[in-house]
Amino acid sequence: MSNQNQQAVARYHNNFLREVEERVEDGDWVKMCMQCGVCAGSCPLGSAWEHTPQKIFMMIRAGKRDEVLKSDAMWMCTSCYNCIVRCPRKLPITHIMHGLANYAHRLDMAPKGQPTRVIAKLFWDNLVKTGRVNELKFSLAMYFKDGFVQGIKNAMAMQSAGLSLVKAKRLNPMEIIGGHKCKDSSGIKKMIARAREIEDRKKGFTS
Amino acid sequence: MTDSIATNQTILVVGGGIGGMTAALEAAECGKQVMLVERNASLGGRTALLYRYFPKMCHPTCGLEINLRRLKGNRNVRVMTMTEVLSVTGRRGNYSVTLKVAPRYVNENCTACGECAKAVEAEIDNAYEYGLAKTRAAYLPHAMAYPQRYVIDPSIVGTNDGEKAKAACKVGAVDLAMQEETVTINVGSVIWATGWKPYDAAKIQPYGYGRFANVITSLEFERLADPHGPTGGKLLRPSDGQVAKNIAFIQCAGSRDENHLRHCSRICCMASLKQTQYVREAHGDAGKSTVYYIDLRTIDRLEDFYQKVQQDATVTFVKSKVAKIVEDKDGNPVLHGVDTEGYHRYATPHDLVVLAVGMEPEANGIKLPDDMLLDSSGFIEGSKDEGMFGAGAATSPLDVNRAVQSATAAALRAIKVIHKTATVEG
Amino acid sequence: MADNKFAAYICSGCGIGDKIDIGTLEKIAKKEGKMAEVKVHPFLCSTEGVQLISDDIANEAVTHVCIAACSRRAKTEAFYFPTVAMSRANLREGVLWVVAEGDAHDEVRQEMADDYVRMACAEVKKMKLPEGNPNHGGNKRILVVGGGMSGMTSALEAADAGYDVVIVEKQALLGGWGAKLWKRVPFKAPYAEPQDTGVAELAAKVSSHPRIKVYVGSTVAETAGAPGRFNIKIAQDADIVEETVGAIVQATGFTSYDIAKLPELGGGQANVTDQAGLEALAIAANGAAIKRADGKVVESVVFVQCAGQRDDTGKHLPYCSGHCCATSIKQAMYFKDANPDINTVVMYQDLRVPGMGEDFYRSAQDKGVTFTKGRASGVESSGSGCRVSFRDLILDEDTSVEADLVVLATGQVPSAGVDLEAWNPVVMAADGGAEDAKQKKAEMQKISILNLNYRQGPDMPQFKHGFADSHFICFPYETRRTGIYAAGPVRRPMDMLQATEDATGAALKAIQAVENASLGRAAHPRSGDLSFPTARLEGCTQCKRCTVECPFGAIDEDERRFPKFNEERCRRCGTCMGACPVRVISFENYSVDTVGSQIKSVDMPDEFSEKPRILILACENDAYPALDMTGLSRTVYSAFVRVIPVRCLGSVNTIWITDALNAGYDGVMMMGCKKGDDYQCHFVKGSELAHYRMSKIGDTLTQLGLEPERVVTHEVAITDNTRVAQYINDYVAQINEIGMSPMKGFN
Amino acid sequence: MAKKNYAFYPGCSSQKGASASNFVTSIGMMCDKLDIQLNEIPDWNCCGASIGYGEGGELPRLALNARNLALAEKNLPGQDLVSGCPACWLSTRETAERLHQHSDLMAETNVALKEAGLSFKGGVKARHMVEVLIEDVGFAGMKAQVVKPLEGLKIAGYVGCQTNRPFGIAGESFENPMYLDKMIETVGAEAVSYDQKVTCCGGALAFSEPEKSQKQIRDIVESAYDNGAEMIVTPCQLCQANVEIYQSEINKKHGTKLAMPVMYYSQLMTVAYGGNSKQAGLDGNIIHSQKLRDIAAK
Repeated sequence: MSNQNQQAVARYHNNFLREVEERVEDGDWVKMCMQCGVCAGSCPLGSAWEHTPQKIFMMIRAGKRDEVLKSDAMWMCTSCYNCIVRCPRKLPITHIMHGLANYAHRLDMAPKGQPTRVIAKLFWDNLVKTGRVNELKFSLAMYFKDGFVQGIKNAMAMQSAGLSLVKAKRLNPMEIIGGHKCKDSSGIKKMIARAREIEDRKKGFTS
Repeated sequence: MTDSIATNQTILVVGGGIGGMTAALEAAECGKQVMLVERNASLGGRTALLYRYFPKMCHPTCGLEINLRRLKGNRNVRVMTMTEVLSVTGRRGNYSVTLKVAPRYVNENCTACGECAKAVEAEIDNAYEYGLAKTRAAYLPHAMAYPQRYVIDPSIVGTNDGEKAKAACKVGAVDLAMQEETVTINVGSVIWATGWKPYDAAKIQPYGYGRFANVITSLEFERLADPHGPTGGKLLRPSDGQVAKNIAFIQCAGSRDENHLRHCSRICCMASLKQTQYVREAHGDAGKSTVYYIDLRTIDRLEDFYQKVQQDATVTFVKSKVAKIVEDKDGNPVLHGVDTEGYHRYATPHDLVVLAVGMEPEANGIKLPDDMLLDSSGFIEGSKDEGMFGAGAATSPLDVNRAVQSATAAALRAIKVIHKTATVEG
Repeated sequence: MADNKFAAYICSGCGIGDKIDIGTLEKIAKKEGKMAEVKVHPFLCSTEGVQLISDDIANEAVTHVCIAACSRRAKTEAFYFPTVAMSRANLREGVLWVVAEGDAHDEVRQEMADDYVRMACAEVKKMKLPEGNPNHGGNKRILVVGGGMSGMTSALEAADAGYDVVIVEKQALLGGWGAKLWKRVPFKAPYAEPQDTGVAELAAKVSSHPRIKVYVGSTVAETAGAPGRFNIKIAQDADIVEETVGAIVQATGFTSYDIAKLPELGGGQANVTDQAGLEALAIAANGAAIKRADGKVVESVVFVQCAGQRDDTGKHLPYCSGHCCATSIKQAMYFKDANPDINTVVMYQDLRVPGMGEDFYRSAQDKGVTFTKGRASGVESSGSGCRVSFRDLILDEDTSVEADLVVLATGQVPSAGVDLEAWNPVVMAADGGAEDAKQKKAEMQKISILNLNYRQGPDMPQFKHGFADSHFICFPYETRRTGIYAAGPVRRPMDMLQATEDATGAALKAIQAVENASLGRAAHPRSGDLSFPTARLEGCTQCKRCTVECPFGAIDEDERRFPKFNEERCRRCGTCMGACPVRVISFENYSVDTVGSQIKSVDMPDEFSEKPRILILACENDAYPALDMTGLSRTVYSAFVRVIPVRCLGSVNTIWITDALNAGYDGVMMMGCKKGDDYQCHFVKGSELAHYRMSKIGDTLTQLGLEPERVVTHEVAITDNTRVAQYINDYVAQINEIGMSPMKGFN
Repeated sequence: MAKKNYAFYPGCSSQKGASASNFVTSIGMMCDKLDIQLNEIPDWNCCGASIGYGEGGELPRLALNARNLALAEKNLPGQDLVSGCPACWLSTRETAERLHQHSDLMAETNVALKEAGLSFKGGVKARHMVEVLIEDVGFAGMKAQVVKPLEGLKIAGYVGCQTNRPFGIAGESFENPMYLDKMIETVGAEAVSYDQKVTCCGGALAFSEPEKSQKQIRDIVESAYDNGAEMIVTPCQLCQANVEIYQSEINKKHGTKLAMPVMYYSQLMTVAYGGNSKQAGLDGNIIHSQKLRDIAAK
């Protein structure tokens, strides 16, 4: 159990709903779900969901903390926003799923090596460095996320697509040595750090 | 014709559906003078277009017949059809109401012999069949229409067809020179029995009403099931005229949905359960009904009906708000969603989908006096001066039985206003 | 009284004159119908046509009018002559529009029209203009039984409308259940918070209203009489006070289903209560933290919905009480509003908050009430509280939840008095002298609410599950005891908003009843009908069929055991007339004679004519309109039938059938409304009685040497216009197969 | 006619040498013709995209987007922020709305912004390029510039997700938006109807869940084929990239022969407005449309 997870358990006892309401982005909407299931049926990757959003909401109410936070369901969100526009209770389901994923990641409860989780981290790290995303570095990082050998395989597998992008001038191999960046990248870094600090304080993270 | 037809001892009832007719008759049978105005060409409202009522599976026209007989035998009620309220001024006990009377182009001489309809060639959408069928431009609204008088559609006035209708009438009932009239009357109290309208199903985009021919509304399904309807009571689907045997019913189509109607429309669960029995009536054990629902709201003894339908092997219940409908190659609507009891994903094709559309106050489409008090969905709670009242489905999404109760109560509220006025004046 | 003068008016319009020889009709009306005046008009419903008739009534002293034109359902505004007796021969919908076109059918069409003129003339000759019941009471006070929310609302509404009211409440104070609530469910926008009940204010208004007389701690010891003249004995302590009223509203409410019957859900355990029990705790808390009976502050609570309701095992209540979901939501808010940290779970199967209740549901969710779709299987004590075991229907698992307090949402059990279905056999046995039955009868009578001294029992007949409801969707107040209206949860399970609405409606019906009674005319569904039944008692054999079969309990027995008609209770259906084996009961304008003479007036072709004659007795409420609409849609049916509308199949006296068969009719069709559980007969039992009576007619047929198929009964709905034509045509074919009646020519 | 000025937020994928670089190329001439002046927001940063949540959390993402809004507010006052990328637009608009609705978040965001020497007052509206075209130029205005109608070209308008939900284009439906079809018709081509118009391409999960995403893509492309389309056109950078790039992968795995060109609406418009292949960024496509090239070369 991570340190933060232990603290969270101590802080909220068994009131997982309260924990979600306070700590998860838009988590205070969870209680408004009426279990119609329209979100579950609206998700393009629905069949890949271990638990549907509506069921996750019910699990939260039932205090199934581990099952929820350890699930890879939320990581299946493609951010298509179908669930949001269809929800009859206007729950911001996409955001709640993102928030839950983020929270599970934060507590290090999310599944290890969950591909979207890994990529999300890579993406963020990439953007924080310069203020902008360097697609080549991001792609390479992705290919090598599962280790060097797998990375070569992944890169080979996508080689033709990659090469055609290079040919079409939509993937610049020169970006590896520099590429786009914001002028005020240090300001951005400080800004993000500050934002994170405020949020942590607000949500009661003590680390 | 102003003071002669109404006084501050008259009750004005707006709307001639089951609620309005009831309010008018109940007050009249207490000896009060009533003016009943209806926007359409005949009385009966939405119930006249239903095939059967739940839970008895009896026919709405049966009660309509009784009410019409009460009306025919009661001189206290004066009926004006094709009449709308333009404005209401004044206050409790003494209102001045301006009415707009649209021309029917047929006068009281009409004997409903039907010669005009035979003579006319032009056809118009039959509003009484929700546009599922056409009718001649000279028409009797429906078999039980009261007043039993034909209507000439304005579209043929000034045309050759109009003249043909006029020529065909042996009793001089066709009057193409009729003009819209505005009438102002004085009344003591107003009962708004303006009823409800089906929520516009096309706005519920994932269900594709309007895009997919085989997605229809529950009201259209009533017409399909009715032997007097466009298919002679056969459950034929619109896309190809094939018999629909495997039928899906989608609950809360617009209701309980903050993107559409906030409220629960109350009647739709029972209406769909009733309609599953139309499928049984048409196909016996070969029919198949699937009800997709969030909560089944069959309160009080209506629960008996639910329990009975649960015993019917042709009916299946799926606790799910359907996410979306797509159409397959054969024009079958395919329903996508998740059964939330447990977790079962489905993609189920049906022959026909019936959307149990929600009830929206009809008054959302008309201008009510500023004095009226409405709830968040536009249903009428009353008026600030307590001289005007809602009745029936104008006050809340109500089934027929409750609408009649509400209308009966409204009649008494209006009578109290009249009595108070009389006492003060006398 | 001036002499009767009969006149017939024949319309040749709408194409009648084109297809039917009007001259023949005129002759028939004059010669056979013996009409003093016969006039033909090309457009009888026109202003001039109507004037012609009015003038004759005014100037020529015409007292009886026979109109041969369109259906009696058409052109009613034009043909409105309230000062004369009137019959209508249906030449348009009944002949012109239903007989096949073409010369080949000219003869049968003419014969059909001829007969309808004969019949209308015969009928009107036997009719009298109804003058209204002269023996009516004129009391316009209203008795309200029950001083709860419904009763007080009825009383106040009626009193505010200018009617005097007597209200009788069993308890020492007005208020009923409403007074035992901490708050009520919201009844107007924004439907978000529990509201004050308003019961105290209402009770104060009722108590101080100049038109309302309040009897608390009182019950109704006896109700005698009829609308407009009810005599009520009110028992107050040991005293009996008498009041006279014109109509009654029964708003006697409900009791809560006994949780002791629900041991499996913890009924009887200390920390398990029902919704009423929770209200008591909330009142005791007065807005502060709610405490259990043992004084512990409740920190977690579970509401178990549908406790002992929606039960399909036969053990508990099968129905849904409708209000309980919203009530539990309200009660959960008691806790949340006092302390948002209290864990409140509403365990439901279907959350039933129709209409604007959805907003109330949302509001509760917003306050943090947890809604769990689950089915409770058991409640047992655990630690200092309870454990509720349940099936979580969403998470698809058996699980449990702990709570300091469990609230069972039990149902409403109506306080409707004696169940007449159970009562009648006991009375029969008691009348037969059985001692145990006599004792049981006395025992049963103790729970009676109204103590009606009616022949048919002391309370209103109950509908389903013991509620005093109406069977009619379109007519919720159509009870089976005229002038007595149920309101509130005694009529149907309902919430307070519905109950007050219902009570207002019932008050109106009571007002209507006293107004109608004071004019000596009928209440619903033959509203305004001035005819009423009379009996020639000298011919009566005291068989009691009329008193037993009257669906409305209108007929008692007098000291000499003759039927005693209470006209104000009567709905004018004629069931008594149909029941009477010696045919002594009749109405002025509807009698054994008015119909019998029509039957006999028909010209009967001989056996070899190949023209069968079939009599149709059609219920005027549904079958007759269906036949009219058959005409309107120009659906063809056989011209061999002769249709007579009847008030109800229950009014059909078997003499009409035997008369018809004796007269040589080849078959008789009876068309009435659906019977059984979902009966559509407006007079409740008419259709069923007719079927029963016809099942007995087989013997008569055998005696006459006739086939049983000569008399058939159909259930016909008002929408059956196509089917009814099919029935007719099929039956004519069947009769042709059986052959003509051998009875022809014997009369 | 006076040019309409907008604060332009190109987004990471529209940078030179990035996956949507040809989009930026293609809008140049289109904007010229329609008197749209795009003024790039100085030193703009990444929006966090739809996948930023995993690590980023709420306030850091709001701060990122608020920084762009603040830069626009400061440097290009009075101009609407316009992005061609739905993800950028969506993140920015979501941020603007959330900050507008929640004053506490606005205050906290400004504390963070201060670290980057900025503040945001909330005075900038975030719009999508398509909104500008439809609302500020109008279909008639778009049509007026057409000199080479793309006659005979059958196109499946693929709206995808984020231009469409949760905000979408005003007046359009989520399930069957019509504006893209109208734009296709505006440039003289034919819009085919097919049932995958708003299907998700898998979005960012194209990387992490390739199998699942490629199923989505295959459905979209095959449905376009089945309904007679010769080309897919989209307003979305990620849709364009995913649907175009992965066709070869799908072919390899499933033996299909998908080769459906996937274009931006702006490429069509540039060609229709008389632009050449280069101006329309056609060389930036991996799967080429010979028909479109031929028209451009005419």
